[in-house]
Amino acid sequence: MYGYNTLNNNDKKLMLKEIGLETINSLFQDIPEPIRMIRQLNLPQPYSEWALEKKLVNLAKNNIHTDEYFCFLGGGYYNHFVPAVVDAIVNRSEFLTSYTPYQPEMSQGLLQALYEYQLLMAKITGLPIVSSSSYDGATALADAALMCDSIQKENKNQKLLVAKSIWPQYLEVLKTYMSGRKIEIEMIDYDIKTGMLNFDELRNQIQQENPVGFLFQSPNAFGIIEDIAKVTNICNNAKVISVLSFNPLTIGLLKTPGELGVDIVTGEGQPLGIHLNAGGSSLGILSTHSKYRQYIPGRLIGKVKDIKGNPAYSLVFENREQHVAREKANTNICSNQALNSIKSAIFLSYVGETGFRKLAMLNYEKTQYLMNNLLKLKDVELVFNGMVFNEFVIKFPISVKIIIEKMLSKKIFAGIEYKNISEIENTLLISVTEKLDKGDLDYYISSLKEILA
Amino acid sequence: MYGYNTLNNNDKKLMLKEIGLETINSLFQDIPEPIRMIRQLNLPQPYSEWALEKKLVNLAKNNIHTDEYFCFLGGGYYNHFVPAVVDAIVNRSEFLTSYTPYQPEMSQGLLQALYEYQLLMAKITGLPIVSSSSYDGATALADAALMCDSIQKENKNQKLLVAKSIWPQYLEVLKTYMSGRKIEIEMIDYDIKTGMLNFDELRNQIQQENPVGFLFQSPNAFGIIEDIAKVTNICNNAKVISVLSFNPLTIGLLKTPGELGVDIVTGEGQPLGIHLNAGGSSLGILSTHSKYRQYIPGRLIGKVKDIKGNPAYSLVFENREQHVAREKANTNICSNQALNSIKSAIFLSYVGETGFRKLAMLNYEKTQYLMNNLLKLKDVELVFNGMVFNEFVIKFPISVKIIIEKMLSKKIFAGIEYKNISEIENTLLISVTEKLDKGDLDYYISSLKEILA
Amino acid sequence: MTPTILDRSRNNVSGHQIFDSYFSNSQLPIIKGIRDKDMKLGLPEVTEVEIIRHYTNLTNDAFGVDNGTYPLGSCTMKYNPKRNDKLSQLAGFQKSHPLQPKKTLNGLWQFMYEMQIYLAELLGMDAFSLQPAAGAHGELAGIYIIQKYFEAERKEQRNTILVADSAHGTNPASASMAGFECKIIQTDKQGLMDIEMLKKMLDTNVAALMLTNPSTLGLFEKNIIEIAKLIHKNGSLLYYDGANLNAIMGITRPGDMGFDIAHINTHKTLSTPHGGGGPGAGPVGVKQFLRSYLPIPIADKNGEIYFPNYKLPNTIGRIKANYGHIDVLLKAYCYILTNGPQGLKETTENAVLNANYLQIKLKEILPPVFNKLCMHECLLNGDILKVSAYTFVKRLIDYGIHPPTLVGAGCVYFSDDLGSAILMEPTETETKETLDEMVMIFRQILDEVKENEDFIKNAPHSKNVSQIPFMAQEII
Amino acid sequence: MTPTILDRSRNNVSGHQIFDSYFSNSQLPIIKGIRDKDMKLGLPEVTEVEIIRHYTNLTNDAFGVDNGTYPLGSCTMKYNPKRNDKLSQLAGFQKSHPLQPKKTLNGLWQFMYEMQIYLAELLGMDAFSLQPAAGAHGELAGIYIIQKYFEAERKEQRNTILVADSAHGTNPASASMAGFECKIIQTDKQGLMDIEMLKKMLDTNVAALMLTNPSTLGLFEKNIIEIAKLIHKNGSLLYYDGANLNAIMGITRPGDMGFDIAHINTHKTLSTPHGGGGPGAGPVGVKQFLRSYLPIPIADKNGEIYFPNYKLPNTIGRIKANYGHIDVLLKAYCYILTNGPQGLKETTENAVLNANYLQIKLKEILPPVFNKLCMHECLLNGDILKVSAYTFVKRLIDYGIHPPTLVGAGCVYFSDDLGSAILMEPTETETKETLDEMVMIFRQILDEVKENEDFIKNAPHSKNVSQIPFMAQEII
Ligand SMILES: Cc1ncc(COP(=O)(O)O)c(C=O)c1O
Ligand SMILES: Cc1ncc(COP(=O)(O)O)c(C=O)c1O
Repeated sequence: MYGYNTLNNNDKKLMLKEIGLETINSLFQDIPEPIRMIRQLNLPQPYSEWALEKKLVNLAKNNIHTDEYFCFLGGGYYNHFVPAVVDAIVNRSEFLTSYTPYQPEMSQGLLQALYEYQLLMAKITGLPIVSSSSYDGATALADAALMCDSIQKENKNQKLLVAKSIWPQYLEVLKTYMSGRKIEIEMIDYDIKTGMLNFDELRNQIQQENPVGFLFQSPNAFGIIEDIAKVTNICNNAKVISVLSFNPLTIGLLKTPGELGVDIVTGEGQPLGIHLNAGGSSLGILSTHSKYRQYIPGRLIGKVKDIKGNPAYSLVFENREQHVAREKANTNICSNQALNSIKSAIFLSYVGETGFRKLAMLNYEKTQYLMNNLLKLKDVELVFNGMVFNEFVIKFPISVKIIIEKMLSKKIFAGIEYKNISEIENTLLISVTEKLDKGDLDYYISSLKEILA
Repeated sequence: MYGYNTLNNNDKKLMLKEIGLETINSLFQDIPEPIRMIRQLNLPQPYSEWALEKKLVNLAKNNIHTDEYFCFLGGGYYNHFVPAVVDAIVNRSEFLTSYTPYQPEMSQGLLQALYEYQLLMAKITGLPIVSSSSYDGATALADAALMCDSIQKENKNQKLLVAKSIWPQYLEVLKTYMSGRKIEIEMIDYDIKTGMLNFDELRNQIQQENPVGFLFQSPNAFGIIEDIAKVTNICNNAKVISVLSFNPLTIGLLKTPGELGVDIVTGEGQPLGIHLNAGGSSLGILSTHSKYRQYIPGRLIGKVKDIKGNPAYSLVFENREQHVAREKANTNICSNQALNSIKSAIFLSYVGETGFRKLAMLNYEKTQYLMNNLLKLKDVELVFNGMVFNEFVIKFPISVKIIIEKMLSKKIFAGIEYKNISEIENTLLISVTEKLDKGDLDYYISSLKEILA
Repeated sequence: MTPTILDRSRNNVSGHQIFDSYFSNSQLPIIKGIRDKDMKLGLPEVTEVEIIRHYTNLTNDAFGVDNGTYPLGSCTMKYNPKRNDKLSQLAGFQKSHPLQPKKTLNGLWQFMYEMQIYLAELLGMDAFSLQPAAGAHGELAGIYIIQKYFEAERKEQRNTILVADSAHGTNPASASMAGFECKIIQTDKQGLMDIEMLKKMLDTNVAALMLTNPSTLGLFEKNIIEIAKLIHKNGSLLYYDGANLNAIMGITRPGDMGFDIAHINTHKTLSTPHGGGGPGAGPVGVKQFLRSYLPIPIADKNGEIYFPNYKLPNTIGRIKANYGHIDVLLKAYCYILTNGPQGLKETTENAVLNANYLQIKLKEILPPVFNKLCMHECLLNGDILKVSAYTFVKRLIDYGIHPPTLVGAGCVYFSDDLGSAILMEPTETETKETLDEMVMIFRQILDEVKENEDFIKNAPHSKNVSQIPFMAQEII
Repeated sequence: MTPTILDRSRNNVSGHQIFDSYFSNSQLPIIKGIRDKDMKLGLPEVTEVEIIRHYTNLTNDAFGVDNGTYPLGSCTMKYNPKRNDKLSQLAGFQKSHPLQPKKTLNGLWQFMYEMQIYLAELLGMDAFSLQPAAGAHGELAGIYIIQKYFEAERKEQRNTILVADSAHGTNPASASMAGFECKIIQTDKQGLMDIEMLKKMLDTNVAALMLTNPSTLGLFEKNIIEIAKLIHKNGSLLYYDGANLNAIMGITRPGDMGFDIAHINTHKTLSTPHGGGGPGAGPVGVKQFLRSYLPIPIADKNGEIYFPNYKLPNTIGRIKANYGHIDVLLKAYCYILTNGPQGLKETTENAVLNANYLQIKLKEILPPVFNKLCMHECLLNGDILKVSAYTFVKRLIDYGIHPPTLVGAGCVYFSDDLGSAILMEPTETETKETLDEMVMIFRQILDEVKENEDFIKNAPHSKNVSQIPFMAQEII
């Protein structure tokens, strides 16, 4: 008798009798003999609850986690704090164990939570339409690229301009997604001094290629904050759709991308109250103008009227989606990151207007502190002189692999190695979050000093 | 502005105005100047959420816990598994953040859960009345002793007979509790061969002392299962109230104490789904005959009728309690272990009739396996030959302190040292739970062998 | 009535996964008292999903602070921060065994040591024990300390404990539980302890006076300095019931008022959740001259080493097993650390502000019993309501507000002339908006009474059961 | 409508505790695009207790498997074991960063490796990637594999993907998202794929056929062996949509049926909670000849060392960042381990038994569309109801049962002649009692229709909102 199965033998007997069968096996009479399994599945025999716990605890022990080592890793995923209120709410089973709210009367609370996500995230993106939701920052960017293709395909070449300075992983995902529709990708280089986009190249390529859109990232893969207004200006002039991938936390300090003229804003929602979980599950943010609403993939929650004329929440605009439009749908997304989008909404409510600014400031200030102090060390140099938010790229006189290794022995995840920034070698992307206090930052500095000595 | 305070400055101003005051300070005008604090409390400055987490994580790291070392410690607290369903339910805030259900209409669900605790626990004690609840196994025993005193004080001497073989901590608590009412405690020795009660002494003392009650424990502090029927027989004949302290898990295998004639059953509920938490909070079980109901301390939940005549749950028999009876109350208990009693009820529902038996059997069998294999080692001997359930006392040829220390270096909590069993030295109480698998038990055996070699 | 979990039982199903492939030889051992295979206990057999649905369903017919306003007087139902719950569940604490070798529990001793110090500072005492399991248990420990002190130090026989008539039931119950005779001091017209009466009752039999300040009437005993002097002059001790500490944090301290012994209910002032009745925790603190009487062990420090100290020469012994409610105390510790000194003081200020605001705003419907400022809770007079206070407040349930404390419906006792008094404690975690809303609802109920008295008399109407009469008789 | 969290915003309050005493110099930096101090975003300002109450309140107007029966066809709303949730939150996983040095994530690689193997065995495939974020994402990965395979290996241009008309919407959407042309194959009278039509459509343009078996009509495509032969003979590939795997675990496997590529929705068959829409996970598996096409990285093993393998020569590249939904996949892993081979098989048996029992018991009210045994879900005909199926099932809400899947209310698409079909999937975690109760409720609603048709047409009556019309227009 196994716990997750609720029928006892007596139940089974009675039920089979009702159905008019003798054996459980005869329920499967439609399955042809040749493809029936004649052996048991070759899987581990069942674990008791405590044996399972032991197994998982031991697996978990074989990872070193960010409460054990000082974490200076970023690259799109950050060791930010996750308020306890977030977990407390999303662990409530009414949300956790429910399906997509296809029955709105039964799910007003869930729909409202998702609607509030859209509301709050729209404040951050500066654009009114927010989907609920894309899988992660990378697929959100790819979703946006497909949107560009759908929106522009009449007038433009099936080409996409993409900044070289987006996360390498994002570029890989983009390439996979574009491969299907045979959309060509052209890369736009960065300025080797500032780390910002090479605007001349951007202007030229836009003219030459007449692409469906331009995709870029800010802060970019080197941590550098781009001049977004300048980008959108160039794009607007050429009627090229501008697509930004951003870190939502930067909006604690910076103007919203919408304000600065971006057409489609995408990003990774992990910094907003979502645990690292080795990189997933996280949250793909996707947001755009009202005019592009029919092109946006994923769920949209809106207000409708019930039969008494009172407002109610519901899934809306479903004719864009696969379950209605089928092969004509914009994308195939069905299950999404609902619970994680609720996490980010709770996070944003929790920090609120002032806390959001404070949090961004703390990240900025701590990053400046670390950066400035590292630059005092002999032979340690910044690779780029653009402005940064919470991470920056450093160049070392010696092998960065050795540095990472030695820092590791001091319980420090020192940063992410860049294999390939133009011709420059031994570069490290170092990230900071609010969780690192002054003592931790000083420990990083003194440890590095020791290693370099 | 601090998170747990909900008033902003504007609110405060408006509210003060309504009250007719100028300053917050004037709210405290009744507090005489000389006793006003003129300095700030000397407490740490506030921690941010992440700094708090770091602080607590670091404190926790300074403990070695039972997922890190193999735990063979018992002595009344056992490293049993806690089903995940238990935590999932008791973390739901409707239960967690509520007060004692003084408003039954608003708390039927909570009252029912507590009522079910009483129902299920009564199955285990074999007695119909279960209080909800005493603080822990030790105070439950002391509560029972006070009950004996109240019930019997007309006919008996203000004396209590107590088995020497109860947990040392329980005896200490008992002494403290009895000191107030000047109830004298006389100890009943154990048989040095079997580890069971010395029945002759018990019979004699009962005759001589005419005590209000006899308190004993089974399995006792040496892990030995007592002949309960024999005890209750002796007590009944002398009209002495028999009070047992038991491990509820043993009832998976054994007859209920109620059946065997015990008058008041007490015990520690920790083995039933409650985490160790370094020994608290846990659960004091207290159960008795219907005839003693008016003497039982603590909450009782029962069924009453609402004004429409329908059944409803409510606190009942409140006239026994301090908030009604005041100085005439049986005891002063008010806050109790409500949530922990619900944990044990969920635990019992979870394991159910068959699982409860299986669990007890597993504990028994694993204990036998370890015991039998240890006895094969040279010079390792049992101290007593009585029957055991999940722990037993071993005698070593060498210092038990050294053994404990060496086992510790092998990541084993080897057991609990007994300082004082008659004249015998170097004894160790070794406990086993279902969580230890054969490999763990064999590791204990081989480690000990190595140390003794 | 919802079926009980026993009603849901079915044969041969179960929620568990209890087995070990190596140990499957389930032959019953031969022990005296063994239960035969066919002797059933009558435990339910249900599957996991049934358990989860059953209890989820039950929680949905319950009400906590997370669900709404809970102004239950004397109970300090403030918000229970989630981070405290979470951090109290760290494996290093949750999964450690109390009888592990001492050196494997360094984090535990350090935490306990710091907590003792913080509480001592907060209450103005010199030493603390974390062992008591609840407020009443702290009282009991305190009473035993008093008893032992007169025995061991003063070699006197003092058998009387004085308590105020407005004292919480646990005060007299604690005293008599420890064998003391309990004498009651009246409240005067102003709601304060009758000092003249106190003077008269002081004799060499009086071991101690137990007092909560502010009192259960929500008023500060402003004569406390004089009271303390009288008590001490009489050679007696002064015990502080700390249940109302939420009214004075950072403003004044029991130690400074002259109290010799004090407990604190962490599940009130320090925000640990009350769990539908418990577990809470009731640490007990003393002035230096009583330190050696504390229950053992207390956490101590030697250089950088923390350890459990069992060597208190006059100790009353243990009051419970092990070290106290560690899981609960951790939450209280987190609460202190996240607030800091200023935050705790603001907590108190806002709690008192909220109570006074509520008192003022309700005064037309429910005039205050004592016409003056209150502390963290206000005592209101239900006499001018057209229906009994008991039924009036039941109607609050329909509006999603927990009724306040009344005689017989809450943990407080009032003398006869306060039979229709209502004790409301909003706490600092209610917003002005929720208070205003509550006031509005009171008004509305008053209107409803006018329109349809019977309807209100039979409230609540929105729950699974109807009104349950006061002290209803049990049925079987 | 309940106020939104924005409606609850007040000035100068907040729930957070965000500060660092050392870094308090909050002068805005000089960056292009800096947001001035007075430029507000419009985020709410609310305190912690308000947040908790707001969202607790919202959860109480939602419905999950823990609240009751949820027979939403095609969604496999089975019980989500709590231990899996708990163990997926262990710090070693929850708090590890994806870009840590590889050797600091040994537990991760080992878990992934074992999970890949278990899934491969369960589905009869040879290799698995855990990267896809959901079922549809697994499909997409599969389609890219197909595309790349024809490009890289077969050097052919094949632009057509065939799907059944009863296929889930994601199937055609995935195909066209990747640039394929999508062609639809009809269902025959018996509810099976029209093989004659399939034969006609097979040409050298056909890259693959996507199929779910059992189909979304709850029927097993018993001609699957022949279908596979036809497909392979045509040089095409066969893709398995694993959403209905709950019907066949341990009984048969897609790999054995002849499928070349398959995904599995862990949030259906493997019990990971669906979270009101996600996150789920959709691992994709392939036969050996396609292993080198899988998205990178996959977990691999070298002797005793586990590591992420990026060296798949034909890889389609990444399909998302990092390694997949680790938190979700851990729950699925726990599910496999607690069930074991026999438990998984029983799961399937009971799921199918429950569905057939329901089909039989409901047959007078709702006759099955295809008059034969069903698999894990049953497709019933709502034509003989006096009211539309849409309104009929709304009444279930009042009885605390989640309505089943209908056209437009669920994730499944039916052709026009199935416009009033109802797809019910009870899953194995419903008891016979809950099924009987559900049948009784259906009967009762039928009676209610007779008595008061309008009442049923306007259901539900117990919720905060009234019935919401089919595909209601948005209002602003
Ligand atoms: C004034 C007062 N004293 C003592 C107590 C008893 O505390 P506990 O319930 O923690 O035992 C209470 C609790 O209601 C109280 O309000
Ligand atoms: C048959 C079928 N295929 C595919 C999917 C899509 O899976 P997901 O929602 O995980 O993307 C579903 C989900 O409803 C389904 O039922």
